[in-house]
Amino acid sequence: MPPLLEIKGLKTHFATDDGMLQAVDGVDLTLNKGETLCVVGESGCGKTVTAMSILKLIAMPPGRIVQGEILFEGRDLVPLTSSQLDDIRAKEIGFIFQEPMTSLNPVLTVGEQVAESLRRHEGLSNKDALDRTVEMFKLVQIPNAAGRLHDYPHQFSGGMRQRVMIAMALACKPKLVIADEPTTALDVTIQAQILDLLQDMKERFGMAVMLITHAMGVVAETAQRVVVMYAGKVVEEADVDSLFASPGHPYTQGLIRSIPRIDLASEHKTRLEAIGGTVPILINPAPGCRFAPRCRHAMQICSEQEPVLREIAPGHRMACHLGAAP
Amino acid sequence: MAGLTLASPSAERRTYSPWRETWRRYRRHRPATVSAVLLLVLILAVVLGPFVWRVAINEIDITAGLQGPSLAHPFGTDDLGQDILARMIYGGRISLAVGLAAMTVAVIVGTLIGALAGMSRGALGHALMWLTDLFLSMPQLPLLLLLIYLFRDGLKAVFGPEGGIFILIVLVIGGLRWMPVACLVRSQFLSLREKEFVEAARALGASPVRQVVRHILPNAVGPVIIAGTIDVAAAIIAESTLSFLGLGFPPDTPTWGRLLYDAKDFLDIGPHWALFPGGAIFIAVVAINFIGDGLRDALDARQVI
Amino acid sequence: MGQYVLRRLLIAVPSLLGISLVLFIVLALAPGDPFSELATNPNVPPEVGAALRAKFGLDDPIYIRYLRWLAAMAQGDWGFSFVSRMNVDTLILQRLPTTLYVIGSAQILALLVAIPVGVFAATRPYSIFDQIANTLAFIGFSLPTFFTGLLFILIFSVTLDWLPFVYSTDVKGTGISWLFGQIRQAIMPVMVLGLFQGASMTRFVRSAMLDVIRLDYVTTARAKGLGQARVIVKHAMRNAMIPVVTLIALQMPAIFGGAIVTEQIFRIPGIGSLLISSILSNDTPVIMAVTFVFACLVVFFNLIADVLYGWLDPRISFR
Amino acid sequence: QSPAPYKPTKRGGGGPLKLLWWQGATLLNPHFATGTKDQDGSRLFYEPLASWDGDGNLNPILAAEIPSIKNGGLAADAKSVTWKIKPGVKWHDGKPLTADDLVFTWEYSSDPATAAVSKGVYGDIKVEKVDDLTVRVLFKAPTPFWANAFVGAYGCILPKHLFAEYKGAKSREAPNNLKPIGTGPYKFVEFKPGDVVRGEINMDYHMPNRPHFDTVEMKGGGDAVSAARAVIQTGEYDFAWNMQVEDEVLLRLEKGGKGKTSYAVGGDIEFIMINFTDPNTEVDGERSSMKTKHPILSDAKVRKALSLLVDREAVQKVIYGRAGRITANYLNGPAQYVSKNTSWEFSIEKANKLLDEAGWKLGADGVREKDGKKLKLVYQTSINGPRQKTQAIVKQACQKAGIDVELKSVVASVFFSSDVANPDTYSKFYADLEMFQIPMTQPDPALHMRRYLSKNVATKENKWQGQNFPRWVNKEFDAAIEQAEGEIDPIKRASLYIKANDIMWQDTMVIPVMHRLKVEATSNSLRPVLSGWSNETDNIQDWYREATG
Amino acid sequence: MSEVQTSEALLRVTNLKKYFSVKGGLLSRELGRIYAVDGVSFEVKRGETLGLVGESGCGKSTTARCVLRLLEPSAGEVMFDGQDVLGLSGNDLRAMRRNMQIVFQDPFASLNPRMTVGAILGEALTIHQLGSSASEREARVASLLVKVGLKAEHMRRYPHEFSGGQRQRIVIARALAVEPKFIVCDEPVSALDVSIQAQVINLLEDLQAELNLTYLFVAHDLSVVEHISDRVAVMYLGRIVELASASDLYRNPQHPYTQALLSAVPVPDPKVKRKRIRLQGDVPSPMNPPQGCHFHTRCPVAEARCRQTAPELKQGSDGHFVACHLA
Ligand SMILES: Nc1ncnc2c1ncn2[C@@H]1O[C@H](COP(=O)(O)OP(=O)(O)OP(=O)(O)O)[C@@H](O)[C@H]1O
Ligand SMILES: Nc1ncnc2c1ncn2[C@@H]1O[C@H](COP(=O)(O)OP(=O)(O)OP(=O)(O)O)[C@@H](O)[C@H]1O
Ligand SMILES: [Mg+2]
Ligand SMILES: [Mg+2]
Repeated sequence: MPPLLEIKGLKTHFATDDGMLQAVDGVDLTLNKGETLCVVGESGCGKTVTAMSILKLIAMPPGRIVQGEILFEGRDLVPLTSSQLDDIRAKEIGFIFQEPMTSLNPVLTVGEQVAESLRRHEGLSNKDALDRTVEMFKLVQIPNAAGRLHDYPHQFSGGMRQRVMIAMALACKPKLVIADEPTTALDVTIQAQILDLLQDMKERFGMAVMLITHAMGVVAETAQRVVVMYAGKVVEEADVDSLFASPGHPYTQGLIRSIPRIDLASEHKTRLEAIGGTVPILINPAPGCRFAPRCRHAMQICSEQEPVLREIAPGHRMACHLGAAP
Repeated sequence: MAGLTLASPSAERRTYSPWRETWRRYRRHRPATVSAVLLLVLILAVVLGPFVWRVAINEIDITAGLQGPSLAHPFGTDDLGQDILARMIYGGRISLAVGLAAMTVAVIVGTLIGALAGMSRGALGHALMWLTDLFLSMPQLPLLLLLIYLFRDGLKAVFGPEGGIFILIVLVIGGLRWMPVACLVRSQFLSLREKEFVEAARALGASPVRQVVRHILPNAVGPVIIAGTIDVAAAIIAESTLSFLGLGFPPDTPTWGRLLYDAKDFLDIGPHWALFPGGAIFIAVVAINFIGDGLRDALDARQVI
Repeated sequence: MGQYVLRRLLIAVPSLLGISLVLFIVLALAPGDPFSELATNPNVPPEVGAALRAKFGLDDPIYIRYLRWLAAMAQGDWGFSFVSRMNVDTLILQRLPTTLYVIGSAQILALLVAIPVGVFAATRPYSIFDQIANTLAFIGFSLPTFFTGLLFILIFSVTLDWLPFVYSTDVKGTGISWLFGQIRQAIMPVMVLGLFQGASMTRFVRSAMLDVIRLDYVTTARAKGLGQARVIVKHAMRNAMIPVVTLIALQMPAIFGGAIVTEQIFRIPGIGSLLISSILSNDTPVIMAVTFVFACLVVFFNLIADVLYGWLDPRISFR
Repeated sequence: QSPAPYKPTKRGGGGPLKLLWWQGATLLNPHFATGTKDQDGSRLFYEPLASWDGDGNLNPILAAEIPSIKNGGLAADAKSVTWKIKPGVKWHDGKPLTADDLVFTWEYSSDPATAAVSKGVYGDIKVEKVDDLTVRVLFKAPTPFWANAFVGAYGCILPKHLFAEYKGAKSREAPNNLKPIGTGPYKFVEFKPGDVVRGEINMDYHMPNRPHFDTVEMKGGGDAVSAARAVIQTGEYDFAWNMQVEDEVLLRLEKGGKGKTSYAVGGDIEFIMINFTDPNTEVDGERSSMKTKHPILSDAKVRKALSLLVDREAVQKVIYGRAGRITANYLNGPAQYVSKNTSWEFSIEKANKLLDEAGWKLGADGVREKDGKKLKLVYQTSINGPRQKTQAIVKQACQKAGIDVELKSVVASVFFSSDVANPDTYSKFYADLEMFQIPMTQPDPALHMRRYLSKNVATKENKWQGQNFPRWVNKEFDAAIEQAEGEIDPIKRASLYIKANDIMWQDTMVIPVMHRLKVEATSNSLRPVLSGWSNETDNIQDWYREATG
Repeated sequence: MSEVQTSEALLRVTNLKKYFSVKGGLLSRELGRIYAVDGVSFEVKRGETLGLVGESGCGKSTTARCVLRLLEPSAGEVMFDGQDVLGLSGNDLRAMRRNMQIVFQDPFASLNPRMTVGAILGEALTIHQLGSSASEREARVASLLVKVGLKAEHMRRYPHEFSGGQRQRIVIARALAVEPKFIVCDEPVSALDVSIQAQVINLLEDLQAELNLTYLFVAHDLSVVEHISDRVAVMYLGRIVELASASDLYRNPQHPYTQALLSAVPVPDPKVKRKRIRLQGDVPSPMNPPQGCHFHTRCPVAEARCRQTAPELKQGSDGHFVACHLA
């Protein structure tokens, strides 16, 4: 059985004033049916661009998928035109965006925004679509669902808006839901609600989830498998337990150790382990490993040769020269 | 001391001050760059023109009336046989000066009022905004006509026939165009004064004047410059429209608008007469608008702040 | 909603008062004499002019005249034209429909040009189409209306002889031929005004669309697989119209200014040409009334813009 | 100039007549008319007893005949005139026209409270009814020019039954101010002030086979050139009024072939007035006061020199063309009043010589000076294309003769206003030279010439309402005019006016520049009847269209 | 509340209130009020770090700004170093400002884009006339830059040439320029990436040790606050609900809100499985906060009295304050 989604060597570049920005520069990942995959990485490392490339939602121009394959149920999406992709969007792959504030159209009622996708993909009449919308609203636990159908987004709180977004993404019962930092803009208590809800929905509909985040805590609590990205590349991929237990890549290690841990609060306070330096610019990056300038263990070879993803343990892959056979 | 060494900012890429950065972006806007050159040429032509083209602007030669372009008269002559090139060089100074001066008036008044309204939270701010709204609803062209009608002779008496009307037209056009600038400056001030860097200055004990002069104004100039360029173009058109309605400069002052007005009845006999000043107005206005457009791209707030 | 409009109207009252005061003072200070035409005629004894001045109270102090004007205005009396010796409101009402017809058609033409072109250009920024549209728009609003007006007359009336350039109030014929005549004679003025407006509007629409298109909710709409056209029309355009409405409202005084010039060129019997002729004949009550009507129209259109704004943007509540 | 005989053989059938007035009529009561545009509009509907033809002769309209000594209409003592009205004339509403209407018109206009512009015509006379169809006009003094009341533009007769209640202070409330009901060839249909006047044929018109046109439309607005275009170039209109446009432009338009220009000779004069008082010295709150003398221009040599510096030929060639005739006379018509004793010349040399003689020496900067004073003059006029060009031409010649001329142009509505508070009016004349046109509204020189009587000087005392703006005082001239005004013998009267004109010329008190003609644009097929002594529509009943254009 | 006061308190805030009026309508009447800070009292001891946590919009930043008088409080008292801050004006206020500085959340908005780093830092010196000559001031600017881990030559650069973390260092340098005793850090690391966040936290800690600084550290991220603070105050809807030493608070949260908050924080360790207290609903609007205890609408254990009376902030064992009827 082929994986639900398989991305091979994806490169998405942006034409900017200063030159080609290699936002995503060789990403490989696979996602199986019913699985939750977390993509983590620093801001700007290309998580969103990777996700958006799947359905060609990036701005083109200036963006362009330069290379790579995106196989969804074995079918390559890259050569498809935007209108061909329209049948897959929302119907097969649902999307939840980061900012619930800005991701809903402020001048349309939330009911309409959910219903229009049902009308488009399920061929429902207006009334049926609205009925289904009410059902979805109930499912995502929006209180007084029927009454709020004709409200506008600004009448909702952040958490409620994100519930609307989830209802919208799940309305057509897609096989895959891509959630791009769905909780970053929310408070912790609301974040917990939304993560719970997502988990709930996943179980109910049996779909696969690709969860993009930069919070290791969220990863630890929700993921089955994790992909760590750095500067447009995948640097490590593993199931969640082995990643936290034995992070291989120096970047992943730094990422895990640089966050203060609340559960260890009772122990004596330790100094945080910071990763020095700053994220590289993705225009004409230097050759070699992109993490090398910040890496504690950087060697000669790191600035010369780009490491490739290799398996270091079953199901655990990493792109680093460290410990590799010379 | 923090036990860290940092890579120098942004690696080895050479970066520039915000103004140079703006200039760099501006130069990439092709039409704007071409327009800047064109405008410069126009300005140089009207400033230096009289030293090169030494024909009197009011030399009448009725035997040579309404001649098309020739070596003796590169832009031809009008019905009295006066050299159109010489007149255009002379009039161009006035037309362009009107545009620039009116813009200056509009920008200064607008910035002052906008800044005051943006900085004061009480009744003054409300009053100023009411005033701005009032002026925005004012029927401008009629008022322009009336004011010019009204004051031209008084000012003429003080500053001479050309100087008086120049001051009047500049003041009136500028005085009726400050409102957009004021609105812009006010909204800039309202947002900038809440910006964290201004608040930081306040926390450091910077006086209100210092906050405005060092922190708010420099960041508000971008949109003002853009509005200013548009004002230059609008003022040039306004002046020519006034001339067209017969209320601009005195008849013997050949501004471009005035030339066009004089030529309008001869459009099919001596098209050159209208074509050159009309073309000059058009080129100046297009060029200025394009420059504004280029500046807008170059100064785009999203990219700088 | 009704309350909201009422409140906006109430806010407009002090503005209109302020405007009327400014206009009145300017007019009162203006030189010239409404009866100057009488003076050039050797047949007319000078006492006639003097008697008329006294009759119309032209020699009273300004504030008395203003208060009198205000009181009359409050009772719906717009004043009396010295030159036509008739009530100003009749004069204006006769001409207002024409002005509104021409300005309205021009505005519709402008919108018809600006919205599709601006939207299309914004969906393909920096494409050939965009650049051509942009350049044309620039040229469009850099050409003064009086100049285009003259050119149009020369080309379409004089050289090609396609269109009449004298605007006639009552067109001969009935039914279709009447309509045809009405449209034919309005083509040039409407084009001159409409294209000038349309040019700057295109720029507004384009930049508003560019701003909106890159917003997250448009991406959301695309992620729903709605199709490009639907995304643009349903999700982007309405939002882009919100700032455009304000900008157009801000342009209103300029639109009326342009109308004055066009009316003058094409002999359109609108209030703009009435204004010019009354300025030239110093018919103060008419000047006052027409400028004031212009101010009212501007305020009125701003009000419409506010209402539209509220309708387009549910975040504005009509409280 | 003799008009072609009237050809149509039946009433109507001429289709529409489309007239273009670049200033539209703003009111339709002829006794309120503020300019010829209003008179022209009213004249479509109202009629006088008689109007002037192109040669300055009377042409009966509502009169049964023109009064003469022979038919007993004119009294021998020249103190009264008796008019007989054509019988059977009906107002448009069907009521008959009677002597009562004439008497009423006189009462209406002469009432100061009516503030009629025709008060000047009717104020000093008396009108009495003789019988239903006869009235007698009585003058206070012998009046050689008797054809003023009930003739021409101010002669239009109002229907008593519609205006009787609106005489005096209530005059502005008359509903028929806007809906004229007259006796004219066209009946009122519609009026939009400043825009359009529309009429339709009056099938009961009192002249046979007239009018020719079924409807008439007088459209207003715009400017003269585009009006000319609409008639001559595109043929949208049949007739356009008062083409004050450079002749060059008209010539060019005529090449289009759809129409042509027509000219009518009257007595309008474009001239430069010379200030005899000092505009730069203020005496008792008044500049250009009679108590002062102009420091430069009171010298006749300088005035002569200035006259020599006006290149009339150039002005005619570039500006007026067919619409202007060069003249040295202030009085240019009718023919019997035109002096042949005058001459003009353009000569910078002679002017230089005269100035040298007058003691003005050329200074280093090319400007003459005398006693440390520069020869500098302010030359004002109203804003108007041809005038500014004339100014430019004069200024250039003056420069060559060492006179520094400062040009000043004032908005017409200010320049010609009677506003006492404004310093720039032509009657205040706070300048050294000023140029404008004085129209001659009737074919008689009396009004035209008496302006310059010493008693008519414009001063602060009479609120500048005197018409003698140059503040010129000449006993000889006064005597000639006064004598002429009481002279009944037409030959002697004419020679007295010629004498007065010659005195003006000898003293160079004005510099006549151009005798201006009325210029009209007409389509090729239209046969209008025009006269330099009347308004364009004064003979509208005789207009027709030739079938083959 | 008298127990809260200790002699070593550098800053003492008593019953601070800040209301924002919402205006609108004709004649801009007051339509309502936002109770942003609704009676907050706390003190910060010399040399300690007091953390202030709470959900978005609960009034943390407003409290911080009122303390610095960047906002005028509606009521209450702020004593700094024995001086009444709210009573100061003119030069006294300016002098006071030398002692208190602020570091903002958004490093991109905190620096004037049109001034060089040197000018930004130099301005602080100029305003307070620190350093007698231009060269002396330049030397001080250089040493400040080095102190925060940048280089002296960065002085001539503009803010847009720096990354977020570097900017935050410049902001800290600016705050340090006037040698303050007390710095308010309003979410100084929230906008930064995790890897950079640690750098800034470490820097702040090092500076505190070296310069004997006192911090009021505002954040919504509990783990960060716990890490850096000596004591932590938890805010909910304009009020402090719990205040205790960091370890005490995390080990032994008393207020149901604090408990829920703590349990909601995801732990970066898949092996740790915790029971989560799920709070229902959203935070009520500060425009019309609920009667009684502000938290009762979401509280899993609320009782009738919670709906009626607002609980006082009462001291429990060793400086652990809670505002709950049930604690
Ligand atoms: N339309 C665009 N034009 C130019 N550059 C772009 C565009 N969209 C994204 N990028 C660049 O691509 C890079 C990757 O961006 P991306 O949004 O994928 O990051 P991310 O990992 O999602 O970060 P975050 O956590 O901040 O959401 C960034 O450097 C960004 O500046
Ligand atoms: N200038 C202001 N005018 C009106 N309301 C304001 C103003 N500043 C803040 N508020 C309101 O006061 C309340 C508290 O705001 P504050 O910024 O203090 O919250 P916060 O705890 O800092 O939140 P965050 O975590 O989002 O920064 C909020 O509801 C906010 O909307
Ligand atoms: Mg992202
Ligand atoms: Mg905050």
